[in-house]
Amino acid sequence: MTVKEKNTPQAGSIFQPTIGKIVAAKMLTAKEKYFRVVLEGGKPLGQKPGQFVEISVFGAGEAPISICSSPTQEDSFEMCVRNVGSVTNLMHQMEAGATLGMRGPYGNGFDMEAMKGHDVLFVAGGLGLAPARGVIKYVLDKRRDYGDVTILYGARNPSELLFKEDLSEWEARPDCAFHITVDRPDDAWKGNKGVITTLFRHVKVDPSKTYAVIIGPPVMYKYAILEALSMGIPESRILCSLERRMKCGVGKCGHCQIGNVYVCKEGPVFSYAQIKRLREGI
Amino acid sequence: MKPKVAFFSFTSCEGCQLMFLNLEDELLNLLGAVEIVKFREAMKEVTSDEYDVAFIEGSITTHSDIERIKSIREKTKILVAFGACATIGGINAIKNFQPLEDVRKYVYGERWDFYDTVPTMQVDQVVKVDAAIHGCPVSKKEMLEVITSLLLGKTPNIPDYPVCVECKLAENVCVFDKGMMCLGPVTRAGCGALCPSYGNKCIGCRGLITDPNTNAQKDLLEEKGLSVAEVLKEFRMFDGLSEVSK
Amino acid sequence: MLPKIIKKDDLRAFVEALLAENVVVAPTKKGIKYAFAEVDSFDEVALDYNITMLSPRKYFYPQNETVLKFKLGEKPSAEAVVESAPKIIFGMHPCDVAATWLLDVVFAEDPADPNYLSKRKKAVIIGMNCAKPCDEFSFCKDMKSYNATAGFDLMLTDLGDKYFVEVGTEAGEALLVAGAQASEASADDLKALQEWQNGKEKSFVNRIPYDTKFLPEILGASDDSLVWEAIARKCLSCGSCNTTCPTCYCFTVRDEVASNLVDGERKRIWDSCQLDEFAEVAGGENFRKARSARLRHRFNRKGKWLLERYGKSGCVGCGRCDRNCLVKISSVEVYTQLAGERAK
Amino acid sequence: MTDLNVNVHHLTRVEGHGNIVVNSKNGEIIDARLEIVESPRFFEAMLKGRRWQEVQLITSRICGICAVGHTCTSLQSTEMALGISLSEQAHLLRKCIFFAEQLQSHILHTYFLTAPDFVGAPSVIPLATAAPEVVKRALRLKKLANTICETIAGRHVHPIALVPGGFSRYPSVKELKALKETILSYSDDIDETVKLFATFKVPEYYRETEFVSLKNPSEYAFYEGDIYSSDTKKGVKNLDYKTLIKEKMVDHSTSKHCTATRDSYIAGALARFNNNYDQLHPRAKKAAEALKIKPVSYNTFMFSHAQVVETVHCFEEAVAYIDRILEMDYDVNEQPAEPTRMSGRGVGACEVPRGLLIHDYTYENGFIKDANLIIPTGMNLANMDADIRELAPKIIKEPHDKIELLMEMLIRAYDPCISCSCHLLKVEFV
Ligand SMILES: Cc1cc2nc3c(=O)[nH]c(=O)nc-3n(C[C@H](O)[C@H](O)[C@H](O)COP(=O)(O)OP(=O)(O)OC[C@H]3O[C@@H](n4cnc5c(N)ncnc54)[C@H](O)[C@@H]3O)c2cc1C
Ligand code: SF4
Ligand code: SF4
Ligand code: SF4
Repeated sequence: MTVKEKNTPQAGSIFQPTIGKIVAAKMLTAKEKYFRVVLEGGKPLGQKPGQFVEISVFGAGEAPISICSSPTQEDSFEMCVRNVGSVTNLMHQMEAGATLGMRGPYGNGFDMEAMKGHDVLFVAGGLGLAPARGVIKYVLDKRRDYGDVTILYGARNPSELLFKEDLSEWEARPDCAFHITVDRPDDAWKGNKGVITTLFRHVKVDPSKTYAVIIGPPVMYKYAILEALSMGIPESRILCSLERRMKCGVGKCGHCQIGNVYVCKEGPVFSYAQIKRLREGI
Repeated sequence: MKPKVAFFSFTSCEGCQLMFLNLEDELLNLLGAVEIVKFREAMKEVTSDEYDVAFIEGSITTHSDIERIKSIREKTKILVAFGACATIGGINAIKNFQPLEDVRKYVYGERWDFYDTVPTMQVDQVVKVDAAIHGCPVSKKEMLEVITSLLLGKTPNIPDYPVCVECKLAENVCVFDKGMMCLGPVTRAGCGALCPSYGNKCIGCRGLITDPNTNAQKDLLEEKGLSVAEVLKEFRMFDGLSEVSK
Repeated sequence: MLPKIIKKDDLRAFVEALLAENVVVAPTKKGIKYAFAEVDSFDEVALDYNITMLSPRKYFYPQNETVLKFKLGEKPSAEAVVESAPKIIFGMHPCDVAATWLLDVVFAEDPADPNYLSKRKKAVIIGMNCAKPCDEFSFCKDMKSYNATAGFDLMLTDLGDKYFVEVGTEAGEALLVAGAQASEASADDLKALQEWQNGKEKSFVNRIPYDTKFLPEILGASDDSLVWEAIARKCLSCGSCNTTCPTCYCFTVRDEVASNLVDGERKRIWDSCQLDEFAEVAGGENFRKARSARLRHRFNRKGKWLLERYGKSGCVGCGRCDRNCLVKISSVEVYTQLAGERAK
Repeated sequence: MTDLNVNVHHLTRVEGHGNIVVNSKNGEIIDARLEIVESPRFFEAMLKGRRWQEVQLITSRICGICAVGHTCTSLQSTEMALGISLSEQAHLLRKCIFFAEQLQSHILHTYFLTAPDFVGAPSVIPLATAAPEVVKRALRLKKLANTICETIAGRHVHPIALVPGGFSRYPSVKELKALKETILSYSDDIDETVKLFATFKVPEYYRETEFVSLKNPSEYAFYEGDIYSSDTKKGVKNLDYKTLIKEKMVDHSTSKHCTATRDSYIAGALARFNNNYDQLHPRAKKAAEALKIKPVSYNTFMFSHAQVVETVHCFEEAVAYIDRILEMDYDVNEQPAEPTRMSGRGVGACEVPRGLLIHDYTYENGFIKDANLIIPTGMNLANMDADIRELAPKIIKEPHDKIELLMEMLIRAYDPCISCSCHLLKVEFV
């Protein structure tokens, strides 16, 4: 008597990447490189702002990377990658024409519907601008759907500023307020100096109709959230995108777990109201 | 251009070089991917005096070793410490715990001063090391991981967790359960827990993990009946140069 | 489905009939311990084993599993690997059955993981009820997993001269029909089972001094407990508690490239939240650098979070974590102390 | 006439570090010797104070090529000192893994280190493209030897399961049966190896000398026997090795020279072949015939041919020993035998690939008090020097590079393992 094969689950491994082609690549700073990727057959990625992809460099592994373009740009998506290890190092050696593997988009992303009609205050620190940029671009592309837009951006020093063309564009736009700061200015720097929280004094928001979108290195959250709270923005409208180690992106590998949530699935975007409850949130 | 690879041997048993030759299934592929320009134990010809990668086996134990390793460092782009002798001093560091003069006299008698020796050093105590392949001897798998990584230009995946992890994955009977001692809980994995898999204790040949709880490990060994001196001796078999052996 | 009876003497014939056409894994002796392994004959089966070093999760979720094969080069390509083969798992104890049930839920959560599910779905589980706790480390009664209510295809209970067979699924029933001299269980047999069960209730004791349904609440209030610091001083961070746990499912992923520098495989390998690197991200930030935070994470996961998320306990009380902890960090003690602290 | 200065610095394709020096003036050799420049390693000092269970872990690290040999010799010494007697199955498995080490080392030496000389290649690497099937065969056979070691003791370089009193893990019957099948499937490669070496032209050379090896009435000795000299035609017991073998210091070497009855002797494959020819497996005797080597051979260049003969012998014996184990009442769960005393002296003597190896330990309360090691290459050093002095005048008229090649071939023939000879022992000045 042989065991009857029971139904096999639908194929479709969670590990199967699709192949994408890099159509543009350039260094933004000494450590960050920009990529524009087109999927096979030119399919749109169909992401929500704030989602990420798992990039595969075969032989080195996978790395979760935020999508830094807006879904309104359908023919391709963009990433900004810092060189820190195996996968990212090999990515840095890739130029236009190279192919890489991709899974996703993953994560919850920002609820752009809920944010409609509200003012938005963006607070981006360092590489946090990469995920933030996708949301900013989306809001600016759908400008009429949202209220006042304020962008605060901080970097350690002027040479680490990302997306300089976008920065000048935002600066020039009449329909959004833009403030920038560096911790350690060089001689040519004329703008604000100091950590990002020093920018808050330039900002006036109406807390009753504002969403704060905060993305940056772990240390930044605590202080930026405090500022937002002191402005009177309710906890449920302070949104953060968290970074955790991730090996699968789909809520199985356990690495990104905080309490009973998986950052890759229920996040990476959380409101402060949610984070507060998770002890290791920030 | 194929990368130029050279092998050098210092104070060692040359077992790690033999492990390279023991890559019987992979050797021909590797010889196709790299140009071996110097390998004294296996070849007479020396085709280049500049290397992309130099594999260094053995510890530094004499004044002339120090000069030689420095000159190799100048000639190579990447220097790989190859095996426990090179990465952590290994067996050779046992002699450091006795006065060197006594050691020389015990072994060479009246002619002791004829033999140059300095306290055993691991390679990175003398020159910069770019990558390390652990183990006494190195494991084939890790050797391949490092070599293929160097060829692909990526950082090799070297575990930084204890041997116990691999030992449990192999479903071995823990040697503590058999009344023996084991250094697995503080020793870097990557060997597949080979020694416990063959019924023996982990002797710590791959060196310590980055953040070992050595106090807990010492307590554990003492609780199982070793004296403080014997606990130290366990660590000093291979890890004589590390903090925990002091 | 109606329960059946297999006579003691017929068990050999039953297992041999299974062996004739199937891959059968069963508890076997390994040195001074036990391990599930593929068997070729009934004699290799250690029927009276207490507990295996690893649970049979290794058959659904192998320690080291290839999930992708790829080729490097100008045009890299990659194809996911989902492999499974039918198997009979003979002799699983109720705690391992319960643990498997949790894993079933975890891996089925959207997006479902076919690497696990395909292997799981092709396996038939023949359980073996236990009359007494494995040893002093078991706390399955506290975790309410010492009796299996579901999650098996067949469950055997040793009633002395015969096995009482609960039938959990049709697949299980089919095996019985084809391979065993099984008869219908009579009213007497049911009574005998009830008596056996009464005896079992007595031989299993509670070790945690409160109902573990309060465990999530107790853990929820214990984030700042001193217990975490105290056990952290002893903890080796060796990961043995996780790697031997039947419900742990965290993994890491590694790429390996062959010496021809063209062919490669992506592997998923069991990981442990007690290891230093587990929660480290680029830039050196480690969200659980302190051993105490890692331990708190483990106990919360086992006693609270998985239950909240999946509706099934992350701990089945098999005691493998405590049994394998070289420095005697004990779940039972931790849970007891946490409650004691609160009482103060 | 030009003066000649041959100085082969850091001799290649040998294990360890040595230099050959030949100087002549007006056609007269004024100096010819082998210098050993390997860094001293002080093993005897490292062993002092070590617990009986871990001694073999350290001594294995004397030499990666003869790791099994060092481990077993070390265990023999410990077991003799502490009165531990092996079970029959442990004994047979120890012998079996010895065959694998001979195989591994002889294949490495003959194919990788000496064959290039015979075909005029600088190393085995160009042969990988010129004669890939030969190199692949060598790799296959090397792998076979490693597979045997892995099955029996976990690995070849620093074996794991070899412990005092037996094995920390025994291979299962299933593994042993599979191993036997694997070994048998390489039979053709063994024949091809003999054929290949039969085509090599060996330089003419003759110098009478003494041969020292183990000798055992019941078998071609590797693992145990008396220490036998071809001069005295007598054997001495392990404990009495000093009555036959003397050691002395020389200026040009960090390794000590050994003598027995005369100024120098040969240990290793050639000595074993000459002393124990009668006990070779019939297939090995046939190989000897094909290779045109007969006892007593005084041609040092014949070393590698003797190794090929032994390769055939070990191949056959490995299978025979596995059969013997499979036929006996074999217990995979057997535990290592325990010591019956904690103090005493023991001497282990084995034939490792390069020749006779002696470990001499004195234990006190389970810890080493005194250790003495005599390593095969050390035994051959005096004979190497003598051979250099004998050969140099005969070839002095040859071109410089020919002299260099012949000198290197001569030394390489011995398969010297210089790293392990450089431990040196306590010197007794007589
Ligand atoms: C949701 C999310 C979005 C991200 N977006 C971006 C982005 O837009 N641009 C960008 O440059 N980086 C981003 N990161 C970080 C990026 O994933 C890591 O830098 C990358 O995984 C490192 O991989 P590696 O192979 O290059 O480094 P490795 O060689 O693997 O390791 C280098 C360092 O990275 C850490 N690390 C390893 N794996 C991970 C992981 N899976 N997640 C986080 N850290 C890890 C290691 O602890 C180590 O400190 C994001 C991370 C997350 C979780
Ligand atoms: S690390 Fe061990 S095997 Fe390698 S050379 Fe040193 S002693 Fe030999
Ligand atoms: S045998 Fe050693 S390595 Fe294995 S689990 Fe036990 S302590 Fe850890
Ligand atoms: S088994 Fe014990 S020592 Fe090891 S990580 Fe778990 S709690 Fe710590």
